[in-house]
Amino acid sequence: MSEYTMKSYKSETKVTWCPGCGDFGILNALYQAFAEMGWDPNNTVVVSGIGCSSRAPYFFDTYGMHTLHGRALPIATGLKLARQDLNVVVLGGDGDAYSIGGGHFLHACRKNINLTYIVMDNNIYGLTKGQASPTSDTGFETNTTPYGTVEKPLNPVGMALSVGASFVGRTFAGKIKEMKPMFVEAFKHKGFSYIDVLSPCVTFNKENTFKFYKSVSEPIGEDHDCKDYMKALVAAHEPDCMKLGVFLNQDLPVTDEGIAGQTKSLAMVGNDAEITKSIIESYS
Amino acid sequence: MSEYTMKSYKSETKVTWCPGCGDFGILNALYQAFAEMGWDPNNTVVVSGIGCSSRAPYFFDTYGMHTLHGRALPIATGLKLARQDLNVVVLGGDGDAYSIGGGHFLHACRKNINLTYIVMDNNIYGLTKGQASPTSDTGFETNTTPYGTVEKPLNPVGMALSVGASFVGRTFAGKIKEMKPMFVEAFKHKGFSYIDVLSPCVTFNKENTFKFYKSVSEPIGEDHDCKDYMKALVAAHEPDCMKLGVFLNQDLPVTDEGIAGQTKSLAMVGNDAEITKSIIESYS
Amino acid sequence: MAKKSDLVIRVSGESGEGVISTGDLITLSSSRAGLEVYTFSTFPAEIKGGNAMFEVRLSRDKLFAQGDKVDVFLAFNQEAYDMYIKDLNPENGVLIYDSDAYTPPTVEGRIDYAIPLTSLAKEEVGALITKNIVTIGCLVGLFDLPYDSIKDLIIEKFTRKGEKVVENNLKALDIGRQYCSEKIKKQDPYSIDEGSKTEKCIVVTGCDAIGMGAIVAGCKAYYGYPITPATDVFKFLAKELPKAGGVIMQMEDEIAALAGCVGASYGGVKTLTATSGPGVSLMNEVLGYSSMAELPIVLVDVMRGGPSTGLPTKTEQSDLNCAIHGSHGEGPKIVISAATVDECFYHTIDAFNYAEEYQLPVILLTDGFTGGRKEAFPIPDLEKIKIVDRLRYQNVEDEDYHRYEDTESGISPISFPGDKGGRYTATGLEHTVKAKPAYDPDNRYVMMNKRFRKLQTFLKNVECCKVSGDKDAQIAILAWGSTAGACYEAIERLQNDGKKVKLIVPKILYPFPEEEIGKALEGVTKVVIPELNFTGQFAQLVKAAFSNKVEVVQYNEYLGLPFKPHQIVDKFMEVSQ
Amino acid sequence: MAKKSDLVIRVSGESGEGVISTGDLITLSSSRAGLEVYTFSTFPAEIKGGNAMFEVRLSRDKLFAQGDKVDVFLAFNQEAYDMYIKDLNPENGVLIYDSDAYTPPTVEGRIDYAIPLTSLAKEEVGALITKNIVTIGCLVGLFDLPYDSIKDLIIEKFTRKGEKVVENNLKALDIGRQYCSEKIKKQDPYSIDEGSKTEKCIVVTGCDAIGMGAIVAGCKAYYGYPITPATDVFKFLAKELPKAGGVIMQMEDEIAALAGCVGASYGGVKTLTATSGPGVSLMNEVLGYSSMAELPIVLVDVMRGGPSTGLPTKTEQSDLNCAIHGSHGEGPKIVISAATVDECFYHTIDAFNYAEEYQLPVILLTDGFTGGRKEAFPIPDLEKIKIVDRLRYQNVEDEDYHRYEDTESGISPISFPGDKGGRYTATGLEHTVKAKPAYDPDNRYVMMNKRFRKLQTFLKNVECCKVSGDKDAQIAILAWGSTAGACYEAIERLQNDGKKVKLIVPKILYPFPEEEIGKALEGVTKVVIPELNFTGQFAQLVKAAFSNKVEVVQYNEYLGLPFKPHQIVDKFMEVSQ
Ligand SMILES: Cc1ncc(C[n+]2csc(CCOP(=O)(O)OP(=O)(O)O)c2C)c(N)n1
Ligand SMILES: Cc1ncc(C[n+]2csc(CCOP(=O)(O)OP(=O)(O)O)c2C)c(N)n1
Ligand code: SF4
Ligand code: SF4
Ligand SMILES: [Mg+2]
Ligand SMILES: [Mg+2]
Repeated sequence: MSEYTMKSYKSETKVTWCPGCGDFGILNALYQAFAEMGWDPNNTVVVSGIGCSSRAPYFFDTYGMHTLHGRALPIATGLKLARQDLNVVVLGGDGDAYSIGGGHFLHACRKNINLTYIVMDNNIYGLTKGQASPTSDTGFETNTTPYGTVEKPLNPVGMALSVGASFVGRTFAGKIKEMKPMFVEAFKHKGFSYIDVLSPCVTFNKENTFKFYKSVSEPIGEDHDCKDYMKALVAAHEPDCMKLGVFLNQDLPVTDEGIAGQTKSLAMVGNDAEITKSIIESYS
Repeated sequence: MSEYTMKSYKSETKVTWCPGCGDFGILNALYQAFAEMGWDPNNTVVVSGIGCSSRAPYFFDTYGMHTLHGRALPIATGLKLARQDLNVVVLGGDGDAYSIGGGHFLHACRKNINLTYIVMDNNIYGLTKGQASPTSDTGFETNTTPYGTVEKPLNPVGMALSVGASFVGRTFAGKIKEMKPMFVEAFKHKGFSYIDVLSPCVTFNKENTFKFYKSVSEPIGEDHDCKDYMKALVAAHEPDCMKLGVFLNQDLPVTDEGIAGQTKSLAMVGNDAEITKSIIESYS
Repeated sequence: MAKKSDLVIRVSGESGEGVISTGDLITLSSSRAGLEVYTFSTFPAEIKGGNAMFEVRLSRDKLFAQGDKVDVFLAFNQEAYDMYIKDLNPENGVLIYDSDAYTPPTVEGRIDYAIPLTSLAKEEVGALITKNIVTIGCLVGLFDLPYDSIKDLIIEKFTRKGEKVVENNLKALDIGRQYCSEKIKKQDPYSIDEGSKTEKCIVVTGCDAIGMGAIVAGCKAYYGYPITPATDVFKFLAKELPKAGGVIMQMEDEIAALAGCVGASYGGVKTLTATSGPGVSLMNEVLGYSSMAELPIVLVDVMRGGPSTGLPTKTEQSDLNCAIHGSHGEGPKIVISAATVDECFYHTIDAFNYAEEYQLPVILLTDGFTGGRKEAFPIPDLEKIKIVDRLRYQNVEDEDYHRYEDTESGISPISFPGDKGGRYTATGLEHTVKAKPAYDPDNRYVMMNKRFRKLQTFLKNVECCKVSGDKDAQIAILAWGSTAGACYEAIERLQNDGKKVKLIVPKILYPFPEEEIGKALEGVTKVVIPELNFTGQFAQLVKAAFSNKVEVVQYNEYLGLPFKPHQIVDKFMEVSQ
Repeated sequence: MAKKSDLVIRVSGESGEGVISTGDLITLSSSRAGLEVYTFSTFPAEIKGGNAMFEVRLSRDKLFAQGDKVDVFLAFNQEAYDMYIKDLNPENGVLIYDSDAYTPPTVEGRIDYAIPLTSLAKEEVGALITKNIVTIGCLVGLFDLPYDSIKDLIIEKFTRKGEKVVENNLKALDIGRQYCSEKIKKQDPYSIDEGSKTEKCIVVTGCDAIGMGAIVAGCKAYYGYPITPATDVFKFLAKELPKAGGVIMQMEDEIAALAGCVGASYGGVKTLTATSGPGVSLMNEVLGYSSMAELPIVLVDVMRGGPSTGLPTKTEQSDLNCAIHGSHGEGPKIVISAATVDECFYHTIDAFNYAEEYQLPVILLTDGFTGGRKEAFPIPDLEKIKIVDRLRYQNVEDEDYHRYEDTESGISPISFPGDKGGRYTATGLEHTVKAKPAYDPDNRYVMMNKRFRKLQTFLKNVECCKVSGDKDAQIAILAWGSTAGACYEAIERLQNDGKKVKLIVPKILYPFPEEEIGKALEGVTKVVIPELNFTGQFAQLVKAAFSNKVEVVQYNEYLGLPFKPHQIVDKFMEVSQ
C-alpha cells in the first residue's frame, strides 16, 4: 500500500471547469491512479498545453507546467530526457494534441518517449468557445463552421498505433471505474503510453454527449491480445465502432532511455572540470 | 494523344543535384506523367518545401513555388482551395514531409485535399549534408548522431493510410518504368494522392543505396485490391518487407471540394457590389 | 439639477444570463434612433460561472471613448456589485439592483434604485427568461431610452420565434417601463435626448468590421485558427464570406493558416487571416516568405495582453515590435493600425489595397478592446471606396517574363497561374529578376534595394497620420490604435479648458512615416506618447527619428485596460507644468 | 624587396578535392608553431560540383580580420581561377596554379608560379590523393611555412591509417617543398617569420567554440534541428556532449527543439539550442514562454543572409531585431553578441551564466562568417572561469513557496522537481507570486515590473562594452559582432596614420546598455555604425537613445560578405571630412 492518497495530489486551486464537464472524472481518476502508483508528488510533473483540459496542472499538488498550445509533448520530452528520474504525465485536449500539436504527437509516438499522454477528447475546442477540432464529426456545426464541418474526423488511436506508440488505449470519462486501472497500466508501461479519453464538453458540444459516446462505443473485449500489434491496428481502424480498452501494450525500445544510455556509456571518468579539460585539449 | 511532351515541362535551369542522385529519375518520370496527363503548363503548379528534392520546381517550366521547410502542403492547400481549376503537385524530401512537416502531412491526408504529394525519400537530410530523418534506420550514423540514431523509423505509408489519405502508394527511383504510370494514377485520383518514392542520396547516405532498396522491397502483388482499406492498412504495416505499389485508391469526400461546394451553394446572386451591400446592410 | 444626456450604463451579472444580448439590444436600437453609441464588454476568462460585463455609452454627440466613469450601474447579483461598484461615478452615480437577488449597503451620495427584476419577469410577465427585457424597460422608464426603436428591434429579433414570444417580450418591456415610471422616484439627472443622427448606421464590433472590410476589399479566401480575441473575425467571415463567393477553412495551426494565405495569394486571390499574439509569433517565418516572394497577404492581429499566453482576455498594444521585427532578416512589410470600429472597416480595406499595390504582407494591428466592442458608423458608400488590384503582367507567350523586374517604384508586374507566358517559381531564396536563385553580391544589391524601394514609393503615395487640435501647440499627444479614442476626448476637454494641444494619430506605423510626423511635430517641444505597453514601442521609433528635435515623453500602462480620457488629461497637465 | 610576413593565402578548387582539409592542416600546424591564424571559407550552395574556397591569414602579430586582399592564391582549376582572381592583391599578388590542369593568361605585374601539382603527386609520390600535401609542401618551400610543425601534424593525423600512408604523405610534403626551392624562382616578398606565440592554443571554428563553451558552462542537454550554418554547433556537441555526461536529441522541428530546452530547464538542467534565422522565427512563441515562466535557456543564432530562406550560405547581421522583438508581447530577455571565435567560447559561457542568474532566455548572436572560420586562442584556464547556477529555493516542506517572489533584484529563488516543498506549476499566463493565474491589474503591475527589473539588475552588474582607441576622439566607430574584427584592424591603421578614433564594441545588445555607451560616447560628435544589414538595426537603438547628443552615421552592407578593414578606413576618412 502506498503512503499516498488522492488527497496527496489535489491542490487547493478551485477547479474552473463547467459543472458536468467530462474532465472532472478524468481528474479524479488521475488522483487515484497517482496514489496507486505511490508517486512522490515531488518527483512527479504534470505537463499540459493550452485549453480547458490543459488547465489540469493547477489542480495537482505536484510539480507542473502549463505551457503553450500544442507544445506540451516536446517540452515534456526535453524534461524527461534530461531528468530520467521523474514521473512525467502529459495532459491536454484534442485540439492541442491533434491539431496544432499533431506533428509533435506523431514524433513522441515514434520516438516512444517514456511518458504518459492522456488526451481529454471532447471533439471540440472548449476554451475558445466552440470550434471544430480534428476529431469533430463531419457536418458538425460550430461558430467557425456554421454550415457544417466538411472534413472527416481523425482516428487518433489508429494514428498512434501506426506511428509507433507502444501503449495505446481509449476510454470514456463516463467509465469512472475503468479509467483508473487503465491509467495505472499506462503509468507502469515503459515507453510512450497514450490514452484518448472521450470527455464530453457540456457547454459547447451538444452532439458528443455522455449518451452519444455510450451509444457509439463498446469494449474491445476480453479476448483482445494487447501484445499483438496487427490485431490492435485492425481493431483501432474498425469503421463502425469505437472500441474502448487497451489496444496495445508492447515493450519496444525507448528513445530517451536509449539516448541516456549512449551518454552513460560514453561519459568520461572524472569530475566535470577534468572531463571538460580533456575535451578542450583534444582540439589543440 | 496529348499535345505536350516531356520537353513541354522541362525548364532551362540546370539541375543541381549530385550525379547519381535518385531524384533525377523521379524528375524524369514526372515530366512524362505530366505529358501523359496533357496538363497545360500554365495551369499547373509545382509546390515544394526546402531540401535538395525541394529544388525541383525550378526544373519545371510550369508555375511553381519553392517555399519553406515543411510548409509546402498548407501552402498548396490554400492555393488549391482558392483555385480549384489548377493542377497542384507537391514535391519534397522526407525531412520536409515527415519531420518539420509532419503535422501538415497528417492534416492534408485527413482533409483529403485534392492534390498529389510525392515525397523523395532518401532517409536522410541531403541539403544540410547528412543528418538523420524520420525514416532513417535505427543505428544510422550521421554527423549529428555519430554514435548511431536511437529512434525507430517512421512508416509514412502506414501513417498516411491511418490518417485518411485516399490514395497511397510507394515506389522506388530505380523503377523507371513503374514510376510514371503510378504518378499518372495519382494525378487522376480525386482527393489527396500520396506516393513515397525511395530515392537514394548517393552523397551522404551510404546505407540506403539503390542496391539496399532493391533488397528490402517487393511488389505489393497483382492480387492486392486497392479499394480495400483494411487490406491496404495491413500490407503497409507488414513488419519485414517494404511493399511497392498502390496500397489504396478510394473515392472519399474531398474537403477542398466540399468547402468550395458550400460556397457555391451559399453564394448570393448579383455582382460583388450588390452582394457586399446586402451583407453590410444586414448589420444595420 | 441640470439634465445630463451623455450617459454610461454598465450591466453586469452571471455570464450566460443575457448580459451581452441586453447590451447589444440597447446599442443597436439606440443607434437606430439616431444616438451615438460606444460599448465595452468583458467576458470571464473562465468558461462558465464567471462574471460578464457590458457597458454602453449613449450620447447625441460623437463619442470617441468609453468615458471616465460609470453613470448607471445595473448589477444583477452580489458578485457583480462587488466587482464593479468602485467604478461608479461618486457624483450622481446610479445603482440599479435586482432586489430579489440581494441588498447592497446604502452609501452616502449614491442613488440606489431597488427593482424586483426577477419577480417582475416571473410573476408579472410570466416568464423568467424575459428578465433582460424587463431590465431594458426599466432603463427606458428611467432614462428615456428610445422606446419605439427598442420595440421595433424586439419585434424584428423575436419574430422568427413566434408571435407569442414577441408578445411576451413587448409585455416585459412595458412592465419594466411602467414599474419605473410609477414606482421609482427619480433622483438622478440623466435623461437621453432624442437622437439627431440621420444617417443609417451599422452597429458591429471591431472584429465584425474587419470581416466586412475584407469582403468589401475583395477577399475571397480566409484561412484561420481560433484564438481569443481574434476568433470573432473568423466567426464573422465563416458566416458571411461564402455568401460573397469566398472560401474559408480552419487550418491545423497558425503557421498553416498564413501558409494557406500565401498559397491563395500566389493564385491571385485576395486573402486574410486574423490572429492574436501567440499566433503572430508562430507566423513570422511564413510572413518573411510573403515578403521575399512578394506575395501579398493581410494579417490582422487583435492584440491581447502578453507576453506568452499572458492575459488572453485583456487588451494591450504590445505586439507592434513583433509585427515590425518578428521575422528574421529584413524584408519590407507594412504595419498599420485601427483605432476605432469604423477604422477597423476602412483600414482593413486599405490593408488589402496596400498589400495588392505593393505586393507585400500588411499587418493590421487592433486590440481586444476595439475588436470586441460595438460602435455605430454610417453605412459606407461602396462606390466611393477605392479597391486596388495587383499590377498584372500583360502576358504574351514567348516573351521573356521578369517576375521581379527592377522597376523605379520597386513594384514588378505579377502573373497568376493560368496566365500564358507568365510561368515562374516563387521563391524565398534570393533570386534574379527572373526568379532564379542567385547569391552573388551584385544581384543581391539590386534586389534588396528593389524590395525596400516599395516602401519609399508607398510613403510618397499615402497619407499616414491624422493631425488635429491646435496647429501651433507646443505640446503634442501622439497616439496609435485604440489609445487614440481617449485622446480625442481628452483634447476636446483640454481645448475647452483653453489649453493648446495637438493630437497626432498615425495610421501607418511601419514604414515609419518620418516626414509626415516630422511635419506634425514642427513647433512642438514635447510629445507625449501614451501606449498600452511596458516599453513604449512606438515611442522608441519616434525617439530614433526625433529625439534630437523634441522631447519624447513616454506614458505607459500595461494593466490590461484601455486608457480613459481623464488619464490623458492628467498626463498633459503634468507634462505642461 | 622588403620581406612581408603578414600573409593571406587562399586555396580554391572543386569541393571535395580536399581544399578545406588542406586549409585546416595549415591552420592548426601554424598555430602550433606559434603563429597567429585567421581563416575564412565558403562552401558551394549546391551540394556537389561546386567550388570550395579556403583562406588563411598567417602572421606573428595578433589578427583581428580577414585582411583586405589575397596575397597568395592557389587555384586548382580554371573555375577557381575565374571566380577569385579578382581578389588577388594587384601589388605583388602571387598566383600558384596546377600547370597540369590549365594555363592562365599572363597578367602584367602578377607573379605566377606554375607547378605541376597533379603529376608531382601522381608520378613523384605515386598517389594522386596526396596532391593536397604536395601543395602544402610547395607553400612551405615558397613562404617558409613551419615545416616541423606540419610534419608532426601529418604524422599525428595519418598514423591511424597506417605507416605507409604516413610515409607517403611525408614524401609528398618533401617533394612539394623541394620542387619549389629548386625549380621555382622566387619573385615575391612573402616569407613567414617564426612564430612567437608560446601559449598553447586550440584551433576551432566559432561553432565549435560555442559547443565547447556550453560544455564548460555546464550544459547537459542540447535539443536541435539541423540548419546551415548552425548545424556545426549541433555536430560538435553530438560528438562531445555525451562525453561530458549530457544528452542530445534531434527534434522534429525548431519549435520542438526550443520546447525541449524549456522542459530541461524546468528540470533544473542547463540547456542550449543553436539555429539560424528561419529557426529563430519559429522559436519566438516558445521564447516568450521561457521569459514569462522564467525558465532560463540559451539560444544561439548563427546568422545568415535573410529574409526568408535568403542567402543560406552567406553571412549577415540581420537577426538582431528579430532576436530582441520577435516574440509577441513584452518579456525580458538578454541578447549578446560574439565577434570572434574566442568570444564564441567565452560569451557562450556568459550566456549560460546570465540565463541562470536572471532566469530568462539569452540569445547569443554570431554569424556564418564567425561560426564557420577557425581561429586559434589560448587554452582557457578553467579555474578562472566563473560558472553561475540558479538561485535555488531552500526547500522546507510545509513552507509556503512563492515561486515568483517579488524581490528587489527581480530574481526569485527557483525550485527543481525533486525539491521538497517547492512544487509549483510553471505558466505562460500572468500569475501571482505563487504561480497561480491572475489577471487583475494590481497583480499585473507588480509582476511586469518584477520581471523587467531583472534587466536593470543585470545592467548594473555587467560590463557591456569594450572601448579602445583614443579616449578623446571626436569620431567613434561602434561595431557589434563579427564586424568588430575589421574595425580593430582599421583603427590600428588609422592610428598609425595619426588619426584619432575610438572603437566601441558592445557585447550586450539588449537590454540596450545606455549608460555605458553613453559614457563611451562622451566627447564624440559622430559615431559610425557599420552593420551587415540593410536597415541599421543596432543603429536604430543608438539613435533612439543618443540622436540628441551625437550624429549617428549608418554604414550598411548587405551583400552576404564580411566587412574588410579598408572599407572601415575609407568610411572613416569620408566621415571625418
Ligand atoms: C498558438 C495558439 N493558438 C491558439 C490559441 C487559442 N486556443 C486556446 S485553447 C485552444 C483549443 C482548445 O481546444 P482543445 O485543445 O481541444 O482543449 P479543450 O478546451 O477542448 O479542453 C485554442 C485554439 C492559443 N492559446 N495559442
Ligand atoms: C525552418 C528551417 N529549418 C531548417 C532548415 C534547414 N534545412 C534545409 S533542408 C533540410 C532538410 C532536408 O532534408 P529532406 O527534407 O529530407 O530533403 P533532401 O535534401 O534529403 O532532399 C533542413 C533541415 C530550413 N531551411 N528551414
Ligand atoms: S467549455 Fe466544455 S470542455 Fe471547457 S470546461 Fe466547460 S464543459 Fe469542459
Ligand atoms: S546530397 Fe543526396 S539528395 Fe542531395 S542532390 Fe546529392 S545525392 Fe541527391
Ligand atoms: Mg477539446
Ligand atoms: Mg531527405
